[in-house]
Amino acid sequence: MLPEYIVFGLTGIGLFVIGLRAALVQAAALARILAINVAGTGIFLVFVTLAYRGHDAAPDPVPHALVLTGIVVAVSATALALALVRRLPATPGEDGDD
Amino acid sequence: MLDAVGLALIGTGLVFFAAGSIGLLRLPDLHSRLHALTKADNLGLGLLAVGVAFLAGDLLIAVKLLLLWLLVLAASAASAHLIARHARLRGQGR
Amino acid sequence: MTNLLVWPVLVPLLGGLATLLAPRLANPLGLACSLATLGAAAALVVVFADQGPMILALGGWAPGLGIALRADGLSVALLAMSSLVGLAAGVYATGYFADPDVRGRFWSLWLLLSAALHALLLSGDLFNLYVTLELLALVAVALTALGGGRAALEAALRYLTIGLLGSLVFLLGVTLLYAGYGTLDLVGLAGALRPEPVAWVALSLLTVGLLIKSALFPLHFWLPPAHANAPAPVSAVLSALVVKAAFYMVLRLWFDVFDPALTQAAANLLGVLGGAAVLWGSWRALRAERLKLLAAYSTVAQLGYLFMFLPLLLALPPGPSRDVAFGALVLLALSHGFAKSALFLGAGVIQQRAGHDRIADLGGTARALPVTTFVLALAGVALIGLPPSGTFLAKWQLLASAIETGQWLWLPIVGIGTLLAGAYCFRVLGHAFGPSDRVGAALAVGGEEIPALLLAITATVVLGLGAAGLWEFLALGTAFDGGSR
Amino acid sequence: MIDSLIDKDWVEALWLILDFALAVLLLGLAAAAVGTRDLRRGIALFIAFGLLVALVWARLRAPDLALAEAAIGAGVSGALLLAALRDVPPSGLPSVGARGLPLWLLNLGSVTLAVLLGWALLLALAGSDGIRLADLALANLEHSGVSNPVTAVLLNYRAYDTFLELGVVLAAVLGVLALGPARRSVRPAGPVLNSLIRLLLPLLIVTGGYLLWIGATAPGGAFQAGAMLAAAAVLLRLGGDATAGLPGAVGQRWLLALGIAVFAAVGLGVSTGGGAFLAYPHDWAGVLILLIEAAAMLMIACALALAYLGGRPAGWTIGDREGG
Repeated sequence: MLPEYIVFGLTGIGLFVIGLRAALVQAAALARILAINVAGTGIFLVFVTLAYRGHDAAPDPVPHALVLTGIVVAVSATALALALVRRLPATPGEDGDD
Repeated sequence: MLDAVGLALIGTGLVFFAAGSIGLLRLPDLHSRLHALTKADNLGLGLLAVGVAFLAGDLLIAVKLLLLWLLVLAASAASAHLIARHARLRGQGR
Repeated sequence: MTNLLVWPVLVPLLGGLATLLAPRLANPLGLACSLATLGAAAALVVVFADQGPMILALGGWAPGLGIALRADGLSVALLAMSSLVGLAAGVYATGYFADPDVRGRFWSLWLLLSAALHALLLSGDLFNLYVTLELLALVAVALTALGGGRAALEAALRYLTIGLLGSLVFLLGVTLLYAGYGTLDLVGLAGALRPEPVAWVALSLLTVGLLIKSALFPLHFWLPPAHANAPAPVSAVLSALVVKAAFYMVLRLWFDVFDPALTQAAANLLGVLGGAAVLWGSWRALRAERLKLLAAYSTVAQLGYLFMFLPLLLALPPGPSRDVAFGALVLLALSHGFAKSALFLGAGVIQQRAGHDRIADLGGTARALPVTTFVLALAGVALIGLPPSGTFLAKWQLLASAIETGQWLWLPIVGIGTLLAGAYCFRVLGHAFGPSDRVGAALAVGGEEIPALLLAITATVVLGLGAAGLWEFLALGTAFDGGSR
Repeated sequence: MIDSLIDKDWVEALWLILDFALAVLLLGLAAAAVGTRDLRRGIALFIAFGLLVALVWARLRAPDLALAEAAIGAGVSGALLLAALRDVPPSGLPSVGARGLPLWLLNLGSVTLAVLLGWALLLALAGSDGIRLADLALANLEHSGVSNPVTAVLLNYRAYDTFLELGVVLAAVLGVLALGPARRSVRPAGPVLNSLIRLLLPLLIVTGGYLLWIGATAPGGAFQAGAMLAAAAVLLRLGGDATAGLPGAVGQRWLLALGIAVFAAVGLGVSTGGGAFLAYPHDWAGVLILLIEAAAMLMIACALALAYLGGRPAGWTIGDREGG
């Protein structure tokens, strides 16, 4: 019998799929970046659900640390992507070959 | 006994939060929305903080909660002001 | 002595910091650090040849709780290639960027890229692999964008978003494995893995994530614009090393971790996609109008060959015949790495001298830039797979294994792919040897042509003639078997 | 304490209701945030989503993550997103090009994928013994030099991950800086914002220092602390300081290099006696971890502030006069 808090794990899967689908559908780069962040959060939620071991047991610290790393990696990637998005409209195109 | 008082305060605070949220959704223009949101939420949060302080039954925690409430008050007042100012400069009173 | 394993990561990483702090000295500092990285890699090769596989338990914690670095023949061979190509392209880059500012930025990122590649090749931990994968992706994107210009920025943004999706899919696979088997150490995982749905779903996620990163057809669409619009030395390393890093991970995970859960059908699927990549990539390379775009599509095709090895390796019984095929696969990866970086550097020389890289307007190049034209020809020899290149031996072994296992489908694909490769290489050379009214004869050898020449010679002659040594090198054992804890 | 008032079964039921409400809210907010065509609304919803996620982390007994999510996931990401939206007119948003898949196929695929992944997750949990690394990590805590288990994993057991993660941060910020100069124009803030900034700035800095210090024993650490300092920088930028309170370009270069340099120096220093890279001697582990975290905090704060500026501040170009 699986514990009830597994609902968070399944929610994580749901978030991942919602984000993935939106990343494929959305055309605007900024919307895609949002979607990718949502998908990533879904994975983190699965990880943290794995770490949870009930109200009175100490949780598994390893997934917590992995997710913390994941959050920092995600914000770094987001920062680079957003900088590209901010820079693109002001960048002139080339002489038009290819 | 203290617990019951605490729970009652939290319940009252939640009513204010609900009122603020309904106001945000239903009121017609930006200024009245801001008004509903900040006023009701600040009061709601205050009641909530007092309620939690009763439940915790610890003076140190109560002081921390008070400080938190004051911080949120300052931040929400300032951001409400900024939003309203921005709206007025842009000329939209929607 | 085991701390030797961190040096190929630490040296370029600290070098990147040094160039960040002293941007005026970027060129000498960068070259010194590339050289030192090569030294670290060479030390690793020597020690590996002497003592066999190496393991370093970082922080002194047993693998599982801690992270282990592991080196076997495959990772050491790729590491050696990476540091050689990195040094050659770095030497070329010293003259490529005229603006000292851009040069400083380039070198910091360049050395970080080297550190990321080496960290990936040496990592023995699944989550750590994810971190290295992201590090590699972000550095590669930043380097792509260094080209300036709208096309480069757009390609970089697409590269980044696609790459992020790939690494997220990979990370979900990691999550499932931790849920099911409770460890992230590759060796521990290999010991715990059972052939069951959890393992299959996780393997599918990991593989799909990596296929996006290694640009296997039909997930290759982001590669040509990124590789064609990046600065030439960057393109060289993206094509030669970065996509191959993702392929290395496929290889590592499939054969060292998931071996009990593999199915021939899955391998066949990847093989078929590889075959399609060979045909489609070669065809698009033949139709490309720009030399760098041709090189980029050629990378799509060449990666296809690597994936065609997977069904063969799985069908061959473990033992000498599988080892021979595996060696051929590594030889192909190395040869392509050297040849493709040579081709991109050659294209860079042409682009800088002529101001463009349009294939139809290459006339007169053979007179003006004889050495670079020779580089294009040599790289072509290795890309087509003519003797004495390493590619020739590798393709020969591919065919032999296909016949041995009765997988006849690969024979015509290799044949057609080779013909198409011949066509696109000779098309370039045909234009290069063509007449021109514009180019004056300048028969001097430019210093910037030398790195490409050395890379091309390595691909065509050194690897071909030294191939036997590679097989012996790979046979020295693996640090990824269950017994080495 | 509440348990004294309410029946045990009721408490269980309340938890369950709360959990389901959180799950539904999460999914709804996520769908709304990524589904809207109005990006401003999408970003606002995304920030709300981030705060809700922080609440879920708290519910799942991951307070370190709750802090990090609120500060970084919702806070810094939200600030970056809003800055991007401000710089880019919605019509000029670059589009990466959508695939031409029919929508019904995509929806069918999404549902199938969700079912497949959910099934695999349930199988994985049902089939595993549930032991994983928790017991091992907690059992070795006394040898790690810190008593917060998450910090022990981050800076001792798996310190190499964190080391490379600082590399990721560096790579991202170098990429941002390579793209071009930062926007110089700043709008002066009004009196209300200025007084709020004057109030919050010292608070943020003190909180950052506190989070860094407390990370050894309680939730907190370099990343949360760095995000606090970065928030202070963002506030300063909003208040009209073009360089967001950062030191000059040379100082910025040093700050960016600091995190990795100190980490590597400690890792190598402890290995000189024949130990492995990053194997801290037991008596020194706590101090060394704090040292690494302090350097990492400064680096992360500087990197996030530069990312918010979105380009090179004055002085980064060789030959540029510093400052200005």
